[in-house]
Amino acid sequence: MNIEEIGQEIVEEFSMFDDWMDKYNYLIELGRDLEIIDEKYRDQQHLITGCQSRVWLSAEEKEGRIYFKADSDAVITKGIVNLLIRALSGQTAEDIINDKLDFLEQIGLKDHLSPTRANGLSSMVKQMKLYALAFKAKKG
Amino acid sequence: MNIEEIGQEIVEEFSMFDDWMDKYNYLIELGRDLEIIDEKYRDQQHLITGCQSRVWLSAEEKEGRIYFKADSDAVITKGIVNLLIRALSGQTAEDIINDKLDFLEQIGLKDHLSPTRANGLSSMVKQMKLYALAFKAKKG
Amino acid sequence: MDIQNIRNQFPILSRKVNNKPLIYLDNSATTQKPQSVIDAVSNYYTQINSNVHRGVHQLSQLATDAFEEARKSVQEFINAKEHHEVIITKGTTESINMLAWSFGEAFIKEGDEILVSEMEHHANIVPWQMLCERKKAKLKVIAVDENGVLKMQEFANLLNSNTKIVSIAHISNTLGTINPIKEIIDKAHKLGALVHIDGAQAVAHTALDMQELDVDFYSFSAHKMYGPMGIGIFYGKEQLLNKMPPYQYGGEMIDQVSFTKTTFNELPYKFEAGTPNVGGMLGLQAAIKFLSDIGLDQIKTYEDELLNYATLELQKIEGFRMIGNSPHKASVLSFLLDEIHPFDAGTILDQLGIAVRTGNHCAQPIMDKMGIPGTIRASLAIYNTTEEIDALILGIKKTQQMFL
Amino acid sequence: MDIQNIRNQFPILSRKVNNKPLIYLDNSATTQKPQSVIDAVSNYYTQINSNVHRGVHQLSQLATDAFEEARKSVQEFINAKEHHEVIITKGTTESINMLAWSFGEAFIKEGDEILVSEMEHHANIVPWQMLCERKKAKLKVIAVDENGVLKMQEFANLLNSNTKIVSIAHISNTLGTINPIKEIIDKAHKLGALVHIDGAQAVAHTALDMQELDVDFYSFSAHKMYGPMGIGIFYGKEQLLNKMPPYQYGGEMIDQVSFTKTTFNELPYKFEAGTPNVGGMLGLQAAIKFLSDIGLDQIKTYEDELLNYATLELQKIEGFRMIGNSPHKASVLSFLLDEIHPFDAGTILDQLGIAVRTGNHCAQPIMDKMGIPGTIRASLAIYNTTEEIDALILGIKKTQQMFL
Ligand SMILES: Cc1ncc(COP(=O)(O)O)c(C=O)c1O
Ligand SMILES: Cc1ncc(COP(=O)(O)O)c(C=O)c1O
Repeated sequence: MNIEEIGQEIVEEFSMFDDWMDKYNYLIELGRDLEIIDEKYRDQQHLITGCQSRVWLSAEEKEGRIYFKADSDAVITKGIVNLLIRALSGQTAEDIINDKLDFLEQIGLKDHLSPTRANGLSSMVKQMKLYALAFKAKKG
Repeated sequence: MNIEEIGQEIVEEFSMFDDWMDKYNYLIELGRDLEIIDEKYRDQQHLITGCQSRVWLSAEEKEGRIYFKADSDAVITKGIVNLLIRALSGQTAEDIINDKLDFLEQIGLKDHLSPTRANGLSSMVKQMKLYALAFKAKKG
Repeated sequence: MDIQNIRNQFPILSRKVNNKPLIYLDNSATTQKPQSVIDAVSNYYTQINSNVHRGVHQLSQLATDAFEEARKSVQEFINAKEHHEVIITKGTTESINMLAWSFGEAFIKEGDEILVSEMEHHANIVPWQMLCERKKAKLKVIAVDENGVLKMQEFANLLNSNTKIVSIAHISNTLGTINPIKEIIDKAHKLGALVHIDGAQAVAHTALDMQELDVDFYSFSAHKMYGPMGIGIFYGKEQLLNKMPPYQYGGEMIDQVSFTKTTFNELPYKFEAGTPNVGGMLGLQAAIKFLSDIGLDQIKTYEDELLNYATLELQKIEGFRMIGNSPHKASVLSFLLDEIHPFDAGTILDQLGIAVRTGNHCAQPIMDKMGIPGTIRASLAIYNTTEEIDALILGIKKTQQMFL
Repeated sequence: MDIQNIRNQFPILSRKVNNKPLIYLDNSATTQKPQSVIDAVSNYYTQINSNVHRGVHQLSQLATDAFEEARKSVQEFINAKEHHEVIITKGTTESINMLAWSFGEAFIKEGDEILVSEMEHHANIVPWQMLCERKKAKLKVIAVDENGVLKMQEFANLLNSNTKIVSIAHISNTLGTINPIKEIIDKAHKLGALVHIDGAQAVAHTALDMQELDVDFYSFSAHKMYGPMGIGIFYGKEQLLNKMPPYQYGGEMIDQVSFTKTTFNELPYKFEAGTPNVGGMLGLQAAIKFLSDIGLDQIKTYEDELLNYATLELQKIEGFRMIGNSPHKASVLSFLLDEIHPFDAGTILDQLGIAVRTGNHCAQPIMDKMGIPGTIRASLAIYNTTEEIDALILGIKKTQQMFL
């Protein structure tokens, strides 16, 4: 599936919740389910700085696709990280660079990605796109 | 005449004017009539600082009474200086220290004595009272 | 005290966030503003706006008189001896930076010592650190015990004839601790050290008396006492300020300028470079009137009751851990919930309309000392109610349910 | 352009002073504020007031977003490349003090030279004087001719490889001279010197483009461009700002603090210590919208017409002497009347409801150079009219009658 299709899938999942509690409960669940990042990546180098909830991010490229792993010390942040990874991990550099992550707006989480949020997610997305740019540059 | 009596006299003089133009014309006249200060007092030491229109002030004591001379580079300031000298010069230290210069309020010039005015008059009055205090201390 | 009447004066308190009525418990960060403060600022711009000082025309006179009257309101409010001991800044942070720089230039030399405490806000740490670096002086740190109380014995041990200044928060923004500043001032003075008090968290909660305290310098921000942002006060004793060089240059602070020699104006202007924030200052004056009309003693009594109620009730919650348990505390409730990350808790409380602050509250050293990355902080103001505390408690329980 | 419609937006313009309709000609000191600016400030306090940055709750998010949006409005308004090149200060004076200190720490050493001009405001002289004293650098002064025009040949002569920075007013607040800043910037850059422009008097009158100018630093105040007091901008090129140390310490400008090591946040926060003036910043944003809605080019055209009309008519008055006759001039009319002291003239004009400024306009060196103690200054804004110029002329004649 491409990013947009995954996004649609996520939007459908979230359409089941009619109140914010259910939505956040689901995010918490997603946060707990987030694949544990390799301990070696939980270091200063992979830390997205300047935020209240810390986010670590690692990336690698395999056969033209980029695979991300990430972690955070806050569960809700991890939940959103989970969604971002589900959408972006395993996609091509091109797609990652260009995607606008519209699905976040549709499920009412766009706010969490605002650059002024203290959760580090916007810096994480920026970092993901930078990785994609870097991999693309290396290839090209 | 004591300060209060002179003040009353001044208030009567000003009661003749029904508009501000006449009043200021009179002040300008008073400014021009101000007895010229001795050139030797127009120096840094006798200058009241921090104002737009500069004011110079000298004082001397004779037989228990204090005599002021003053000058300014602005004519309206000189006019008001003239009134102040008329009221305060030749009075006793005691009276100078205690007088509230109420007549200025009655002739609508109180504003010009506000400490935030740029004309230096409020500093001049303060300085006059300081002289009076000093002479009194010397005597006492 | 008629709290509903007080609440009605604050237009923002009737708004909703996330479809819930706003419960604003982030007052240590900034307080909300009563209508009278908002109006003081707009009336200024509607009626007498002008640049102050040296202006001959009437608007300038009106603005200058109003501005200087407002300075006198501050003087009276903190019982300073002279109105020119009240220096207008843009906030506590600028006040402390000004002090550290100017005091440093006048009084600090190699080997001198400066005392701060472990519980200080960054704004009362870093300017001193930088000063010490610049002048090769030493920054000494008074430790805090596990309850968040200043170790007064350690203070006494650190204080010596090399100590030039002690700079301590009146009230900690993280722990709520009220420090024994009178005792600190007296002890410091005995050894010839001066004292600066960071009053950012005190000024809305407790009556101040500069002369009785005999404090040398005191700083605070208008925006934490129901006044506007962008305005603050730096109080200093006249004879000290007279010995200190200006911090910024330009405008009213100058007496004479030529390219060969420049001389400076007298107090308070010496420390007020540039066009001052007249509107902000009139807002601060209105805030002072708001506080004085209720009465600082009344405010303290009410807020103490609220704090005691909240402390008692919160501590009944399983998994609740209070950070800061000084017996002398003011309107700050810093806490942790089980293993829940403060950011997560804050996010859920926000969904419930409850505004708390989470994080290190610009006081990282005390967080490090306590071995925690941050806290959830509910901080109270005069318009908060026991009902709001109850809502906070419910919110906390809901939060815990969601994460456990 | 419908000036009446513009005037109607300014509530203060319908007031009287001394029982006469206010004719406000003191715009170089500070401009009046349109209702939209006054409202932007009060709406902020009524609706979203909160401390910005790192807050999890919704008000803090709304305030932060609005604050950062306002920064972007400034970026767009001056066409800066990056929004983090826009540093928020309390005004021009603070901007220049910040620059002089921080640039000085990073780039100035003994023997270096700094260039300013004779027509500068004190705020653009004294910070450099003090820097030169501190670092044993040299302050060189570009002279001005009898018309108030910068001697460009002298500028070229003074400029050399020791020149580290040139700091010049875009528009003189005393003479109205518009300096050829593009030429100055290009010439300075050729010799490796950087350029700061004091834009306090330019920003309300002429369109700005940081990238086209290729200027290194630019400063201005909100209150001189229809915005509130207590807020200003310091623009700097990213790669330069990155090399410069912070000026004040505390709050958002800090990344990590411990008593052994402190690190600083990135741009723009590195230069923004303490709680920022969010309300003021939203007021500035509204002022920018006010200016942009009319259009800077329209404004310039209108104000130029007004200036030309005033210049022509005023010079017909016997005994009138214009101070500042540059062929490139903006909306400032500085003058003397016969031997009348400016203070006397200002007092009489004030009685007529006409607000002008008198004195040395914080630019004593140029007054000394011209051999005068001060001037009477009428400075124009977008809401002034030819009728007001006519009233000024009548007022001047009445004044002359009274003193002659
Ligand atoms: C104890 C303390 N000191 C200093 C400050 C800094 O105040 P401001 O940000 O208003 O400059 C604060 C506010 O956060 C504080 O709580
Ligand atoms: C040319 C110039 N520079 C600097 C300033 C200082 O501006 P502010 O007082 O807003 O800091 C002014 C204002 O008087 C000015 O006209």
